[in-house]
Amino acid sequence: MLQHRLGALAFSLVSVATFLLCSCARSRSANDSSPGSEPFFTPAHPTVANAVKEFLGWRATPIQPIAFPHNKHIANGIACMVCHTGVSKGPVAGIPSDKLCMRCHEFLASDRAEVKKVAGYFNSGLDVPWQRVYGFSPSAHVKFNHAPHIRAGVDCSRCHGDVTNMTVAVRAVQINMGFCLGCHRAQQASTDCVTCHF
Amino acid sequence: MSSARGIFVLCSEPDRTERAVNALLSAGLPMSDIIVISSEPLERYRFAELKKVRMPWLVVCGAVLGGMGGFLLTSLTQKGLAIRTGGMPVLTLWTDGIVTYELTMLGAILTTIVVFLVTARLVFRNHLPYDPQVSQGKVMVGIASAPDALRDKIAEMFKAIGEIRE
Amino acid sequence: MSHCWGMAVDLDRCTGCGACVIACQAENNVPTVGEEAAQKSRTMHWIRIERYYEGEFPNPRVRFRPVLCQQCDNAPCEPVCPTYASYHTSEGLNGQVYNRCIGTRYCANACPYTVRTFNFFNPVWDKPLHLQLNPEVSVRQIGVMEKCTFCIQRIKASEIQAKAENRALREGEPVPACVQSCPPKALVFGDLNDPDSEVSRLARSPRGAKLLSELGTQPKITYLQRDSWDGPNS
Amino acid sequence: MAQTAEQIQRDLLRPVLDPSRRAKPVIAGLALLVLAGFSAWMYQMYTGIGVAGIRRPVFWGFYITNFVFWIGISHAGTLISAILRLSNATWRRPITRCAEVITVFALLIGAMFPLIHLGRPWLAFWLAPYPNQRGLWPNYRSPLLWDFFAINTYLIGSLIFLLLPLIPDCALLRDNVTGWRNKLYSLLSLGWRGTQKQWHRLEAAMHIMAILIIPVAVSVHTIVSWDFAMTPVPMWHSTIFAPYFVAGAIFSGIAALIIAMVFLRSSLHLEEYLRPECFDNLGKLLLVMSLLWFYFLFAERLTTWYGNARPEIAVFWLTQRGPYRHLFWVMVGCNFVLPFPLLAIKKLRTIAGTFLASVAVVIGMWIERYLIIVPSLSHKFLPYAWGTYRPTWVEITITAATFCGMALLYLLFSEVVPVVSIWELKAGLREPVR
Repeated sequence: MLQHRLGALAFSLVSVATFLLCSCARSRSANDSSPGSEPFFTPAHPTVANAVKEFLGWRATPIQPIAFPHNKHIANGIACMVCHTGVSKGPVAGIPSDKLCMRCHEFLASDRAEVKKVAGYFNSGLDVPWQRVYGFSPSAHVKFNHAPHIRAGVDCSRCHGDVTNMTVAVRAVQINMGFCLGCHRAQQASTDCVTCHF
Repeated sequence: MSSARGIFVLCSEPDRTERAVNALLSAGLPMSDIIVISSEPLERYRFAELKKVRMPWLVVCGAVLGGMGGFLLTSLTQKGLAIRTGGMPVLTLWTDGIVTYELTMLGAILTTIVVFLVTARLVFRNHLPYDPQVSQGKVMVGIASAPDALRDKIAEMFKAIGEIRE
Repeated sequence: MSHCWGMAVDLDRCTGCGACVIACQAENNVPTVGEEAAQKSRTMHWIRIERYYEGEFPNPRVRFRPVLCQQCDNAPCEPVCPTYASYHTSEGLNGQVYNRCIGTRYCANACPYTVRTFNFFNPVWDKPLHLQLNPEVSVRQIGVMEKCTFCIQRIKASEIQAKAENRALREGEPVPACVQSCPPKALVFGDLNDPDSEVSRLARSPRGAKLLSELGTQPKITYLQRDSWDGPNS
Repeated sequence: MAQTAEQIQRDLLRPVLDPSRRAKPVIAGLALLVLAGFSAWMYQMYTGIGVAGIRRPVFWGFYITNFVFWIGISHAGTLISAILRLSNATWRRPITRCAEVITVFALLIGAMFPLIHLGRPWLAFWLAPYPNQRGLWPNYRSPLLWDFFAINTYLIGSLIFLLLPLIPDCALLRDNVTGWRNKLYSLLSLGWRGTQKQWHRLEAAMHIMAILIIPVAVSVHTIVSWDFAMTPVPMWHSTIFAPYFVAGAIFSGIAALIIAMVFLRSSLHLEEYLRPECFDNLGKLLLVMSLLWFYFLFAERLTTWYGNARPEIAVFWLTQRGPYRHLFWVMVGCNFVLPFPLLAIKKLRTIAGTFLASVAVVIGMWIERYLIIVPSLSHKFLPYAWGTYRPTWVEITITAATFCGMALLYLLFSEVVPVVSIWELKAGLREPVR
């Protein structure tokens, strides 16, 4: 019985000690959750919970500031590359600035609520705070480059799903290393680790 | 089934155990049906002699299986990965030998324990009667099931030897 | 044609200025660790300049030797890694895959050149220095081994660019940061598979020698030197 | 000499049925120290491996020293008990279980150290070969992977080797207790009845396990030695390492066994069972291993000195005359100079004598592992990159905690099951005295 009680005591002590240590360490250690507030930058996880989430691959569904309807724009004959201009040139496809939106929407459908939001951002000189939908976690150390994929004729939908039927973009394709490798093997592209990780 | 109950006698010393075994043998029961339960191995007695077990052979089979598993694991996965490292060949037999060796031994060890548990009828429920007095040094002798007539006869013989348990 | 990247280090030209160290630090997001860690010899340089002193007072001499990952063909660091975090790339480099590294530090022990550096803590940059981090290179985290990659990001970028323009890589096209910044041009980088490249020519030079060649690691870096000085007497 | 079976049973069950109250403060104290070590580990996990004293170029320090040391200690048990079982030595009966318990616990502690020392311990499962979406497998060329397989095999094997002969004793306990403990021991005894068939199978299985476990034990420390011998580090890249390590492991293992037996003897009042002749015999074994250890040390040192290769001789003089000289000569004293007379002279080979020698050997063997790892790493090939190593409080706390952990586990074990095999002693009563 005593051993039992000691075990319980040990467990609770360890939990308390760990918690205290963690909280002390957290107050000392850096975090990048609130840019500008900390005097230094580090790739550390801001909290233990954050680290656990990344370890398990849990990502929150992004909530976009504007309910952008991809389907309507594509149906009107606007190709992906009209807005995501970087996709054939370099690593990043890019999200258009609100200037590009306003080029049409200054006159087109300018009475709609969502378009008014864009105009609001534009008039106050701010960028729309779009949330990232895809992308790799920093600890994956993936240096993805869009351009060679576009040049190799990989369709956007291969990795981003059927955006023609989406309003706001959602993570339709689970992109993990197995997904990348499957395609690289099928296309006889390089499967050397340093092709993507460096 | 009432006609197939077992009958056992608790003996207090090895000589009585021998007498009980002899009694059962004289009743025409084969040695293989007679059960002797004790708290220590009674190797020196005739009734403890059992035919040879096939355990070592099964263990060798387990070892071969483990070794084959180990070799296949290393060779197939290295082929599947086909990574070029340090100018060394993809399949490295010297180092695969180590993993193969360890898995051979693991196969043998696991087979030993499984064969032991199965042949000794452990874990899997057995319905043998038992008496805690065995732990105090008594020896239980008897058979697991016997027809009524035979049981009466055995009981008669056991009376002189010790306490009877059914 | 596949490439085999190599380097030549002309010790007769090296002045020990340290430009390569700084360039590497900036290009590859190599963290500075601070005084306390530096005292514990936990500095993180992918390239270092070794200084050895020779001779007594009237005629002292300083020898400089930039040492970086030798990108061995027969690398001791590679076979010991249990997870293939250090492995041989198809272009003959000793790759280090940060995300695969679990931090056994076995490779660093096995490396006879002691050129692997380890992230004992999460690296830290005083703001706003973090804004000058190179986005083409990942920022390594705690518990991960890292080392010179011959600026793999530049090699990859050149290769992608050449492929887009449907041509072969030109001589001197990918240039690692250290080579680019070396004022006396003591460092030369190039393709050892191309017999006409400058680095191949220098690798065949009679002045050339490999570092710790007796270990049979077959480095891809050739050290050039007029007199035959093979290191300090220990 | 214990006379009857009843007496044996009564004496050996007593520590389990009626545990001494004096043990409780000891248990509490040990548990606190283990807790301190655990907290230190958590602190290291949270803050980073940098809180340990390792640095460039000494990337392995106390943790790997402890790893090799504890894996070495684990050779106490299973190997000694297997050899004694196979050779059917009568004096083995009271000590086999004490020895096997050391193996299991020392292995568990030893196997923790590679995890403690990892930079990213939460990814340690990548050492296991399992199919994954990345299409990646572990590197079978890496000695660390051989360790993974060898230690797991040895752990499973020695656990079975410990538990098999425990079954009848658990059945005995089952019949002597009531309540939840009865349920526990019923579970542990796996429905053991004690039929002659079961006894026969048990002995056959133990015989086979004894044969199997010896080559596994040898392979485990061989592979641990290859962690070092496979790398081109001065004084590591040596063919002598495998037998040197195996001999050293058995050496420190026997010493640990003697220490454990001395404590068991006095604390559980087992004077009648762990008799002086057991210590005498183990003392002789320890003497043989001490001589063997010295032989290997001499062979290693002589070939290095004679070869006079520049990187190796630098490490050689570092340990002989340099900053590590004190540790080196303490090691020689502890492993050879002190134990040799204590064990060789019959008058001194008493319980106290063997105990003293064993304590020295355990200390000496820990230093030996430290001296293998640290001086070599600190003086590799390029003098510019030479360095030093100093442990921090984190490493020292964790190291101390593992010794307390070993004592704690042993103490708890001896209160849960009889630490001397009852049925084997009873069977020994019938054996003709040789």
